[in-house]
Amino acid sequence: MILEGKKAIWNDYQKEIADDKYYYVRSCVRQNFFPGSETAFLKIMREELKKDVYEHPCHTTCTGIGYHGDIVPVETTMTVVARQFAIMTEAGYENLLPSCITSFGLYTEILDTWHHFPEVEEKVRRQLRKATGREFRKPKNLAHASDVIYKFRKEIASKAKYKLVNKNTGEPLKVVDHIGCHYAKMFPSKGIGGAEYPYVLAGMVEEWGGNVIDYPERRHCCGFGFRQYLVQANRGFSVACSKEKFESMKPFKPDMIITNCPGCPMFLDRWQYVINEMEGKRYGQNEEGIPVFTYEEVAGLVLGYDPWELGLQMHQTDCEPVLDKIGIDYSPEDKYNLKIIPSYSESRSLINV
Amino acid sequence: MEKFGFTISKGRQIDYESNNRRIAEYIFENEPSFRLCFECGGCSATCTTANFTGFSLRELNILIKRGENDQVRSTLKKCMLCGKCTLVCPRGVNTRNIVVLAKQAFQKSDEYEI
Amino acid sequence: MKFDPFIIPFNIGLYFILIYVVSRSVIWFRDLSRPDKLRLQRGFFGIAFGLSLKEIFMESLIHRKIFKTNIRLGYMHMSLAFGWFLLILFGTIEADIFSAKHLNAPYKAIFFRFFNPDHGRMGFEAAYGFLMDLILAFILSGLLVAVLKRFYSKIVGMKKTTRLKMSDRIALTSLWLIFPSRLLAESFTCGAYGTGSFLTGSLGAWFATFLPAQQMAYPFWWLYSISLGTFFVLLPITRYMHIPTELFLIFMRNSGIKTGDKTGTYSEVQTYSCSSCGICIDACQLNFSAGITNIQSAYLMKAIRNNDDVSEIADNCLMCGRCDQKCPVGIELSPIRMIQRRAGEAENDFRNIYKGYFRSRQPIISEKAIGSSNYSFLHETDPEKADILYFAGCMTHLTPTIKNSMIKILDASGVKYNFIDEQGGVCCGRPLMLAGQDKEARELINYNSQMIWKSGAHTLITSCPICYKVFKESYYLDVEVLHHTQFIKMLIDEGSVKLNFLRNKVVYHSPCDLGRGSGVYDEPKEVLNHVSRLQKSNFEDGNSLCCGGSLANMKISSQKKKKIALEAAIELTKDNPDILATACPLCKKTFSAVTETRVADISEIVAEALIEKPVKKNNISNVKSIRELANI
Amino acid sequence: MSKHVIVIGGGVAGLEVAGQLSKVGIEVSLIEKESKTGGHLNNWYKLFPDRRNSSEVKEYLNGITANNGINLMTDTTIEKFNRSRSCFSITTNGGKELIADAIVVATGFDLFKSARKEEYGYGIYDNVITSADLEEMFRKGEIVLTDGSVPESIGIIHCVGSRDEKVGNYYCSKLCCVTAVKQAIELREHLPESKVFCYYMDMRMGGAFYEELYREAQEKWGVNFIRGKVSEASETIEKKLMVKVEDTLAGRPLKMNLDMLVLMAGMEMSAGGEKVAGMSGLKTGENRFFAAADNHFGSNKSNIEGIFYAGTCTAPMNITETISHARAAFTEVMEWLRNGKR
Repeated sequence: MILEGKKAIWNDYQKEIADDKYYYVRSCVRQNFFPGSETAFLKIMREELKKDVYEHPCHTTCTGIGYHGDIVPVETTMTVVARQFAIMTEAGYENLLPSCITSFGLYTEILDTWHHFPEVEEKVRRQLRKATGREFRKPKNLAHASDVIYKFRKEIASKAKYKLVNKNTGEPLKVVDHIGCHYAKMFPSKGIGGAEYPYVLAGMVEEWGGNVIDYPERRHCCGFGFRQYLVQANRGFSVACSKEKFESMKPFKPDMIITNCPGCPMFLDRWQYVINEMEGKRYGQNEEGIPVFTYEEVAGLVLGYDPWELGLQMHQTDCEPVLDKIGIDYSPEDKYNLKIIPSYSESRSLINV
Repeated sequence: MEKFGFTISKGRQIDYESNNRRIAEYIFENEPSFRLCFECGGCSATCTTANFTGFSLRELNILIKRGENDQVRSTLKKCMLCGKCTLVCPRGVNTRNIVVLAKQAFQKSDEYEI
Repeated sequence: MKFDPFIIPFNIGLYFILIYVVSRSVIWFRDLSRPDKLRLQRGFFGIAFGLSLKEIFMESLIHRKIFKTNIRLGYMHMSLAFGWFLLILFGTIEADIFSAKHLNAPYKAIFFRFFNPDHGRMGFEAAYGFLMDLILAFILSGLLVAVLKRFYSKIVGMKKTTRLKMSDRIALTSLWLIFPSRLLAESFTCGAYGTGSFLTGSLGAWFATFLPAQQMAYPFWWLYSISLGTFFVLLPITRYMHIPTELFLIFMRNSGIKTGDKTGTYSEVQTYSCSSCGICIDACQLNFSAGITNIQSAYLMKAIRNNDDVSEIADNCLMCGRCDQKCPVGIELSPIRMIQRRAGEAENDFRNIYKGYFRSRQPIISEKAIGSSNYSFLHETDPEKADILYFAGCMTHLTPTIKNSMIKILDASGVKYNFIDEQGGVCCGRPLMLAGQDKEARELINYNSQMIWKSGAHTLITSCPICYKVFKESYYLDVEVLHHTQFIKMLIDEGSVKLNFLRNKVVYHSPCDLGRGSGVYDEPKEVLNHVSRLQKSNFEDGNSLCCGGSLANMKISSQKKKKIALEAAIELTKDNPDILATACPLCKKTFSAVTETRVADISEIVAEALIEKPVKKNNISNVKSIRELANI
Repeated sequence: MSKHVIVIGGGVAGLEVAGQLSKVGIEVSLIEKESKTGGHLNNWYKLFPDRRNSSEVKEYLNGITANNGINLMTDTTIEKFNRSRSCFSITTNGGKELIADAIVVATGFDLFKSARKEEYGYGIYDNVITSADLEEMFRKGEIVLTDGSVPESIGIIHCVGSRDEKVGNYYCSKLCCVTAVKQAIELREHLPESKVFCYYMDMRMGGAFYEELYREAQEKWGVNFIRGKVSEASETIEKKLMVKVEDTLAGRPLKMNLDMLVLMAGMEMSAGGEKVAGMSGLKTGENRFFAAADNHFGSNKSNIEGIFYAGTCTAPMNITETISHARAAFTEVMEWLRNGKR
C-alpha cells in the first residue's frame, strides 16, 4: 500500500461541510436498529460541540426504500423530498444533515437531476405548490451526519476519554471501515475520499487512535439492498454478501467494524449470528464475533459515554471484547437492566417544535 | 442447523486459486494444442451433440481451464467423438484428444493419480 | 567316447526349452475359447494341417514373403532359419547313419564331430561331410548379412532397424556365436585329425600349421555348447520366441481362429510371433512422413511382450492398416492395437515371479457395467419408409459437394430413397470405437440401427468409408450396406444412369477404411475408368497411402497430419493428373488443404458426367409433401 | 529560393518528416520539448511484432536526420503562434521567433495517466505498474516486486484508458493488445517460472504478424487469456493483488491473486498537441486528437492550409504506420511548397 497515493486521491475528494446550523433529518430504520446512535449524535453535536442542530416533527420518510425497491415512482419521491426542503426552508435552515445514507444519496441524486434538468425542478415545485401550498429553497449545503463527525473528529479527539487502542498491548485497534453504498458509489465527488478509497470513517478511526485495515472486498455491499432483504426467498443472497466480506477480512484479524449506514451495521451484526446458526461458522478473534458499531457509537465510546446508554446491548454480536480491549469502564450486570435513564438534558424534548 | 426459511447462497464466483486445475494441466501436458483455443465457438456450432443438448465444447474448454470441473464431468460423456469439431477448428486444436484426455484425467484424479 | 561335460549347457538349454514349449502350449490351449478349441481340433485332422505344414515351410523356413518385399532381407532370414533347419535335419541323419546305434541323444548329432573326430575321410562319409559344410557356409553367409545389418542397416535395404533390450542383446550375441563357434570347434578338431571337408577341413588344416589344434578345439566346443544353451534359455523372453511361436500361429490361423476384440491365446501367440523384422516400420507413414519412430507395430508387440504401458503407442496410430498388409508373418496388427486401445492404460503393470517366461495375463476387459446412458438426449425418430436409405455421414455434411452430387445421382437414377441424415444425423460410432470406447459406440449403433430398421429399407448407401466399415462390421443389420462407389458401379452396370466420358486424367486414392479396411478396391476404379482416364500410381490397392486425416489417431498434431497429407499428395500427383479422386469426405478435406491439384470425390466426377435426362421426380419427396399438406 | 518548414515534435513522425524534407534541401527547424529526440521510442525496450530492439529504429531515424543541416531545437516549446498571409511565425519559450512556409505538427501522443483509473490502484498499491514501467524494467533487465522478490503471477489488464467512456475515451488505442502480448512473452522469457494472465475485452490483432504473435504467446509461452474487463484490484493480507473480473466466456465472476499487475495504458492526445491546438486554431476531433481534413485522402491535411499532420497526433498508430504517415506528410508539404502556396 502506498499511503501517499491514497492521500493524493483523498485530496481530490474533499467537500464543503457547513459549520453550524444544521437541519437534522432522522433515518426511518435506524431508530429501530440502533436507537442509541442518533441520540448520541445529537448529544455530541449539542453538548460536546455546542452546535445548533434542529429537528422538525413533520419530517417524513424520504421514500428511499420505496424508491430503490421500485415501488415509489421518482416524481413522487421528488415531491416528497421537495416537501422536506420546504419544511427546512420554513424553519429557516439551509444546511441539510441526513442521518441516513440512502437519504443522503437520494437528496444528492435529486439535486443533481434538478441541476441538469431545471424543468423537472419546476414541475416538482408546481406539484408541491398544488398539493401543499408550500415553497422551498434548495439546501445550501448537504452533508451526511458522518461527514460532520469527520469534520469535527479532531475536536472529539481532544475531548476523548479513551483511544481506539488495545490497552493491554498498546497496539492500535484494527478497524474495518464499511461505507454505505449510497454514500459515494453513485456520486464519488460527494463523498470524502471518493468511492474507491473513502476516507470519511478512516479519518475518524485514525484520529481516534485506531488503525484502518484495507481488505480485498472493502467495496463489497453488505447485502441489505432492500429488494434482496425484503423478500425472504432472496435473503440467502443478502447473507452471502456479508459472508463474502467476512471471509475476505478474516485473515486481517479485525477487532471491530465501523459503519456509517443504517442497514450495514444491522446486517453485518445480525448475519454473523445467522451464519453461525446455519453453517456453524464464526468470525473474529477467539471466534467471538467481530463487533460492529455505528460511527456515533464509536464517537460516544471514545468520549466516555456509558456503553449501555449508547444502546450497545442492542447488538447481536457482543461488543464487550472491544470494550475490554479499549479498557472502557462498564458494569456487565447493567447490560439488560438499564437503571439510569439517559440523562441528556435535551433528549427528553427531542422534538423541538 | 437452524433454518430461517432460506439458505446462504453459494457464490458463483470462480475462485481461481482454490480451484483444482490439475485436469487442465494434465491436458496441457499431453495435448499442447489445448492452449490454442481462442473460444470462437466453431466446434460448438458444428457439433452433433450440441444440436441436441446444451453441450458446448467451447464452454468445456474454458471451464476446464478455470478448474470448474464439476459441470464438465457431467457433460463430457455426451461427446460422440465424431471429429467434426477437429475439422472446423481454425487453430488446429486437437479437440477429440482433449475430450479423451479430460475423461482420462477425471478418472486419474478419482484414483488420486494426478 | 559317449559323454563329455561340455555338453551340459546345451542339454540344460535344450530340455528347458522343450519343457517350456510344451507347458506353454498347454496353457495356450487351455485359455482358448470353446469354439476356438473345436476349430483347432477340426483343423488338426483336416486340411488345415497340410496347409499349415506347407506354409510353415514356405514362410517360417524359406521366408517367401520377406523375399518378396526385400531379397537381401529374405536371404538373411532364409539362410538362418532354413539353413539351421537343414543342419539339424542332416546332422540327426548323419548321427543316425554313422553311429553305432540308432536313436541317439540330440547332443550326439549336434556335437557329432567331437564324438566322431575321425569320421568322414572318404567316400560317402566325405560327401556327407561336404554337404554339412555347405549348409554351415550357407548359414554363415546369412549371419554375415545379419551382423552387417545390425551395424549398417542399409545393407539389407531397410531404413530402420528395431531397437533391442538387454536380454535381446545377450540372446543375439549367443545366436551370433553359435555358428562361428561351431565352425571353429569343428575346424580345430578336423585340423587335429586331418579330416573335414572344404570348409572345416581346409580351415582346420591351415590352423594346424601354426596352432595346437587339439588343445584349441575343446574350448570352442564349450563355447558352442554354452552359446546354444544360453540361446535356448533366453529364447522365451526374447524376440526369438517367434521361432517356435510362429508354428502355432500358422496352424491356428489355418484352423480359422480370429483375433477378436479381447486379449486371448491367439492375440498372445501373434504377439510372440513378431520377429521384429521391421518391415512394418518401413511401411508406416508416421515414420517416413511425420518422423514418429517409436509407435510402429513392432514396438507395440515388443511393449506388450515386456508388460510395458502401451497406451501411448497404441493410441498414436492412424489405423491405416498398411502394416497389416505388409507383415510377413501375417499378424493382425490393427485388431491387436484395438484391443490395447480398449484396455486403456496401466492394466498390465503387475508381474509374477516367472517374469517374462510366464507372462501375467493381461486382464480381459469385461464390458463395463451398463451404467446410465451417455446419449439419453437422443430422441427416437420415425423415419420415412423407403427401400433405399442414403446416410451421408457427419464428414460428408462438411463437404456438401459430395452430398449434393449423390443427391443428383440418386435423383437421376430414379430409385426411391430416403436421405436419412439430411438434417444431420448421429455419429455412426466408429470414432468412439477407434478411441476404445466400445460401450459408448454401442449406444450410438443401437440408436442408428433402430432408425434403419424402422425405415424398412433393404439397402443402405453411405458416402463415408468410416461409416461404411462400421455398418458392415459392427451393426447387426438386415440390409445390404453399400458405399456410394459400389452403388454407382451398380447403377452403371444396370444402365440406370448414362454417363459421358470426361477425358480427365484422374488418379485414385483408395481410402484406408474403404480399401484395406473393407476390401473395396475395384468398384471405385471401375467407375472412374468408366468416366475418365484413370492413371496408375505407385500406391495402389493394399499399398495405397493414408491421407493422414484419419480419425483413428488422436495423439498426432495437426502439423504432422498435414505433413503426411502433403507427402501423400505429392506422391499421388506425380504424373500431373487433373483430378486427385478419392471416395471419402475426410480424405477429400485433408488433401484439399495441401495440394493445388483438384481433389474430388468419385460421386462429384460422376455427377459431372451425368447425361441429364428428364428426371422422374423422386416419389418420396412427393409423398412427403402430400403428408405435409395433410398435416396442415 | 530555399523554403523553411517547422516540424513540431521530435518523435518518430517528426524525425522522419524532418529527415525527408532536409534530404531534398528544404530548411527544417525541429522543435522538441524534451532534451533529446526520439519521443516514446526512448522508453521502449523492444518492439512488436518481431521484438527487435527499439534502438535500431532510433538509429535509422538518427541516420536520416544527421548531416542535412536540420536546425534541431531541444528543450523548446512554442509560446506564440501567428499566421500572416501564407507565412507562419512561431515564438519559442526562449523568445526566438521563427518564420516558416509550412508547419508539420508531429506532437504525438501521451500515455493515458493510469492513476485516473483509481479502481486499479496505480500509485496506491505496490506492484501495480504500467506498460511503460514494465519496459523500463525490461531495459534494466530486472523484473522485481517492490520488496525485491521475483513475481510468480503477473496480470496484464488491457484497455486501461481506452474504450472507456468513464475516462472519456471511446476509441480503441489499437496497439495495447499486441503490446500486452509482446510483454507477456517477454515476461515469460525473463521469468520462466511465472504465470502470466491477460484480461482482455477483445483481442485486436489486426496488424501484420500480430495474430502469429498471439498464437506464439499461447503455444510457446503458455500465456493465459481471460476474456473480461477487470473491475477492481485490491490488496490482500499477503500483499498480493486480488483482481475481480467476469470471465465472460464462462459466464461467471472470477477472482484471483497476483503478484504484479501491468496496466496497458492507452494513447491520448498529447498535452503538447492540445497546447498547439489551442494557440493555432487547429481543429480536434471527438477523440481530442487532431482532426484530419479528410479521413480517407487528406489524413495529413489540417483545417489550416500550410499546416500538416504527421503520426500519432491524429490517431493511435504503430511505428510502421507512423513512418508511412510521416512520409505522406512529406509529400503533402512538397506539393504545398511547389504549387499550393500563394
